[in-house]
Amino acid sequence: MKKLINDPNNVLADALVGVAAAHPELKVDAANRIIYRATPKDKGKVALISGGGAGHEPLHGGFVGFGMLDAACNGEVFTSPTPDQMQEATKVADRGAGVLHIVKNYTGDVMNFEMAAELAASESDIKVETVVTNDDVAVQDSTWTAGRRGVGVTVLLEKIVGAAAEEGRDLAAVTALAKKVNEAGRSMGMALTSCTVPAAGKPTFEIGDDEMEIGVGIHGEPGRHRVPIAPASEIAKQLVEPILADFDAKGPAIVMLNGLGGSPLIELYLMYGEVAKLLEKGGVKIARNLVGNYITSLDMAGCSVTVLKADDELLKLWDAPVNTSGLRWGI
Amino acid sequence: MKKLINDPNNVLADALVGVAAAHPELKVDAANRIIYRATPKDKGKVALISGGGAGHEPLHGGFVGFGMLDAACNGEVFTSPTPDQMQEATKVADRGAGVLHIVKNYTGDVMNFEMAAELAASESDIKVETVVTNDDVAVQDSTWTAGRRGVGVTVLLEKIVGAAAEEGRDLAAVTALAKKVNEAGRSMGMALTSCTVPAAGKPTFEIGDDEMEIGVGIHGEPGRHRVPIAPASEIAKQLVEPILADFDAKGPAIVMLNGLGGSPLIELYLMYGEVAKLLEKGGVKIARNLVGNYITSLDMAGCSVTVLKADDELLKLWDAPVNTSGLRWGI
Amino acid sequence: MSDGTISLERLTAWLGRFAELVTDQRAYLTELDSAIGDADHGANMARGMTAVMEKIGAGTPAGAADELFKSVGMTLVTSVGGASGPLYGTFFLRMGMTAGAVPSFDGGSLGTALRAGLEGVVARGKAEAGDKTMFDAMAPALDAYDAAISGGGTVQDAAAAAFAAAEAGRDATAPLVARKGRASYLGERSAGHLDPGATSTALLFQALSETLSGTTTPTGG
Amino acid sequence: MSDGTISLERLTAWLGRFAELVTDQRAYLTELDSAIGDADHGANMARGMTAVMEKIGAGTPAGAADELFKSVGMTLVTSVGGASGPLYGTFFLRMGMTAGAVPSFDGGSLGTALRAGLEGVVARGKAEAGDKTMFDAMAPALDAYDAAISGGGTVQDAAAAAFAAAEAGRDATAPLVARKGRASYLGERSAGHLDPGATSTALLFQALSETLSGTTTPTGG
Ligand SMILES: Nc1ncnc2c1ncn2[C@@H]1O[C@H](COP(=O)(O)OP(=O)(O)O)[C@@H](O)[C@H]1O
Ligand SMILES: Nc1ncnc2c1ncn2[C@@H]1O[C@H](COP(=O)(O)OP(=O)(O)O)[C@@H](O)[C@H]1O
Ligand SMILES: [Mg+2]
Ligand SMILES: [Mg+2]
Ligand SMILES: [Mg+2]
Ligand SMILES: [Mg+2]
Repeated sequence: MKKLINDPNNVLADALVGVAAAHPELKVDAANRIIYRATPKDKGKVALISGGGAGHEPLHGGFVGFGMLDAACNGEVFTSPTPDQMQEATKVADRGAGVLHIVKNYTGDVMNFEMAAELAASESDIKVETVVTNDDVAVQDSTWTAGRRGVGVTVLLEKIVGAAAEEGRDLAAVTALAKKVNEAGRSMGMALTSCTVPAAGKPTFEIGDDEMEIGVGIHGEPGRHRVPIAPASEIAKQLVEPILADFDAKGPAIVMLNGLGGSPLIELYLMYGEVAKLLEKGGVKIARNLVGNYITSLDMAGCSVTVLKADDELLKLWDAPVNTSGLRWGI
Repeated sequence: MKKLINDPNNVLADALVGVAAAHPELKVDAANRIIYRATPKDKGKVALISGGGAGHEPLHGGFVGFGMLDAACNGEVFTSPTPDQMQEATKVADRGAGVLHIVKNYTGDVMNFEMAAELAASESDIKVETVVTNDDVAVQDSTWTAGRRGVGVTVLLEKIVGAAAEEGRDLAAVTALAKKVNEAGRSMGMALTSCTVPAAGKPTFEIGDDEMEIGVGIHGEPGRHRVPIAPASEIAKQLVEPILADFDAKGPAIVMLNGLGGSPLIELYLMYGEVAKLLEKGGVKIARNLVGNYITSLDMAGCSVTVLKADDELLKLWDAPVNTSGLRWGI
Repeated sequence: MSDGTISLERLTAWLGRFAELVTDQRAYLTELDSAIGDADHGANMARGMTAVMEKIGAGTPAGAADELFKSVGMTLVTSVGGASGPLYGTFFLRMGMTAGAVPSFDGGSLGTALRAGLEGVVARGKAEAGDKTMFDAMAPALDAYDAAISGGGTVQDAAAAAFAAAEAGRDATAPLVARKGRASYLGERSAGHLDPGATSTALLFQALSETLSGTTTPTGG
Repeated sequence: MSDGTISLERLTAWLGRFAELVTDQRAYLTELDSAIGDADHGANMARGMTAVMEKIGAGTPAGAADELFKSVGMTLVTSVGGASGPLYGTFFLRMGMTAGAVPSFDGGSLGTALRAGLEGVVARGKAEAGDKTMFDAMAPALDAYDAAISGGGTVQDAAAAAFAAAEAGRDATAPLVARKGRASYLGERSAGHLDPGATSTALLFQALSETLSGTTTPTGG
């Protein structure tokens, strides 16, 4: 295993030291592994918190700041944080108008956030609502699975709903918007390589030089199927087609071409060119886009495509000022 | 070779298609492989152009926009662009006040930019000045070498000098500032893995699972020496010590912890924590910092440290608004 | 018949042995989780049970079973995360809630507490038989335990039967297609691998059986 | 003595053969550049000479040597980039500038043009003997060429001598520590590898020798 780390079991704690050093505009609670705004938003505004296992950076800590999250809870690599952390983050973030928990749909994340909400209800009078993102079309959403994974749409949701919260919308309205965004988004991912979980010390799966995994999530789990490696134009097809087959994507949309951590930006732009061509052919009018590493899977080489159908309201909220280390504009 | 590409000999052209699709605020001249601002800066202001081989993204195209570059020329992967491209970019960028060519110190880049300046002098009356960056302390600067490589300081220089140009300083002042910035910066890099040049099809160098290269540049060339792989705290030492040994870095500085393309953000933050500790111990007062992938070497895993001594003038220019896809704030 | 009193010390020894087993088999549990999950189950269980042993080793030992198991559950919930944290955490929390402030268990009350733990796991995770989860080792283990006790067996017999049933249940997860947890994302590709959580659950009952068989059970007229 | 006229067709054939050689050995040149450079010399030379052959193949063939070599040089300068683009580009540009509007070369005028090309390379790159660059193949090649001509040899003899000297110069770069170009960054680590540019320069003279030896040179009283 080749990584820029010290003790493989201490990666999160060590990385948070760097986050604290790099970002005076953020506070890092090392004990609770929480990142939150040094300057909280105004009293009376709804707060947003999210959290998840480490290894997806910049998600979520990189999206804490004006216009997006108020706090982020960090679990160990690929391991959901714990209810006490979430409860702490909820208290830190609340400005009297309640807190929205943004949860990616994984059994662990969902159960831990559930327990956190139970704690909040029993131990405090903070109003907590939850949105669970589940946009990954690689997973059949059926009683035969834990449901679709929450992936790329989580990034776009944190931006859009964060803007609505800054506007002063109430918890019910913010929650309703969050659900609307989640329902309007779909994602599909692929991997050229596995990632290596530091504590595991070796790649999560073996894969041949001439193979790739289609339908991967963001935890190094194998995808839905393994196929021969193909040119970018063909890979784009294998990502775009399942999305267009899953919902009617015609009309204006925000599109993200996301890198999984190990693929350089030049490849991501090349993929975006291929993906945009296919989406436009499919009737998608790309109104806004993001190309880069936003929700990653450690050092995995590969990418994912997210298509979020966006009406004027969503576009307006998308364009609103945001000031985080991961996304910044209009500020 | 596992990459998100089509024809390995067409990577740059294909990637530029994606850049054009992703960035309506930029114009892409596909024939000349030039990226420039869709909305040029005001007449009478000095223009900045840079360029180099592809494979270092976001450098340089990602730094075209308000407050930084006016145009960027793209060569094939790791191959300097050609004089005609540079001449074209010079013409496109010039707003009547002359053009600064920002050149990283590599034989190819320097010779091609020299020929471009000769062309500009003979074919046009555009005033052209040149700054050559050479901040890599891994290379002894002697008559026995082509001189130090231009690496990380190039990013910081493009930001700071770009801000000065937006202020309306004249070509002489902008050029003098550029030289001052270059002289105030030092960098040192290391690699855990080689990168793979698409057209070459395999890693540029072989390296064992327990080895790393210290003193690499950004072209996949081996470094100054190969050593056993070490913890992040030790790697930080091997990067920081040569920098502190090379110049008196005491006092305020802008520090960049740069990823080479294949190392995930969580590792870069972890490294920044280690590096910041050592620099502060060495008397460096870190006034500003950047952590992320800014000047890369395709898919190489590794990082570099850049320390730029920064007086109040440089800090003020650093904080000035910038609006590019690679760096954006204050806007 | 044996009175089969199970003291707090013995229960603590059970937890200690479980901590040993998950730490020893950490790499193996992670290996299993690599095949159909995200390669962290070994790290999660080792981290959690290490925290547990630090917690109950520190300060004054618990005075009663409810206190002991509630603190075990809380420690797991707050130190593990992932799916296994809330699930094993709830398992022990419910054991504690049912136990009451008793200084020891006998075969019957231990069975009642374990059953409550299983119900907690189901309440939290909604797993059913055959979903390819820890449930598939835990449920048969408790059925075997209860059968042994109601058949007049000793706690040792019951624990041994539970261990055997847990291992059988674990092995039976191999051919299953997962319907819960991360492994369910793999669909058919999840078949042919043991479930990591079922494997750690088998270790829980191995620890119980080994610890209790260490008890000398006086027989009386 | 032979008149040894070298027609434009023959000079074009030389360029065509050089294009063939760098394309065939593209992977090898890149291999050499991987060891002490950035793994692109093969791609650069192949791209450049392919562009050259397209350029001079298209439209009406050049009417004179100056025209031919200036367009070759310009095409290399605008299609290659890197270090080799300006260097080989300047080499041919200077050949063209010196040649004048002649319809052909003889042994002497070809030598003069080649020498001017070398001077262009030095003016552009400041290389000296032993810096481990293309200069180390080019300079000995031209010395051998001139010696052969002034010794009354045919252009075939001269080209063959140049080729042999270029290969010797190429091989002599192996033990050198580079003082110019990327390889100089490696310091001592650059020793033990052939220089890629010296290797492509040897191919340039191989192409010349092979092409000219194809000429039939009538001998007359
Ligand atoms: N809904 C559920 N009910 C019961 N057990 C579950 C459920 N989901 C997952 N598990 C168990 O959790 C185990 C995985 O635990 P772990 O790897 O520590 O957490 P994560 O899946 O969050 O990485 C699985 O092997 C399975 O036995
Ligand atoms: N200053 C110089 N003078 C002469 N030749 C040089 C000089 N610098 C580099 N070269 C030649 O250029 C070759 C490298 O060419 P190439 O790999 O195409 O360009 P780059 O080094 O920019 O990647 C070297 O092998 C060397 O022979
Ligand atoms: Mg996990
Ligand atoms: Mg090059
Ligand atoms: Mg797991
Ligand atoms: Mg090269």
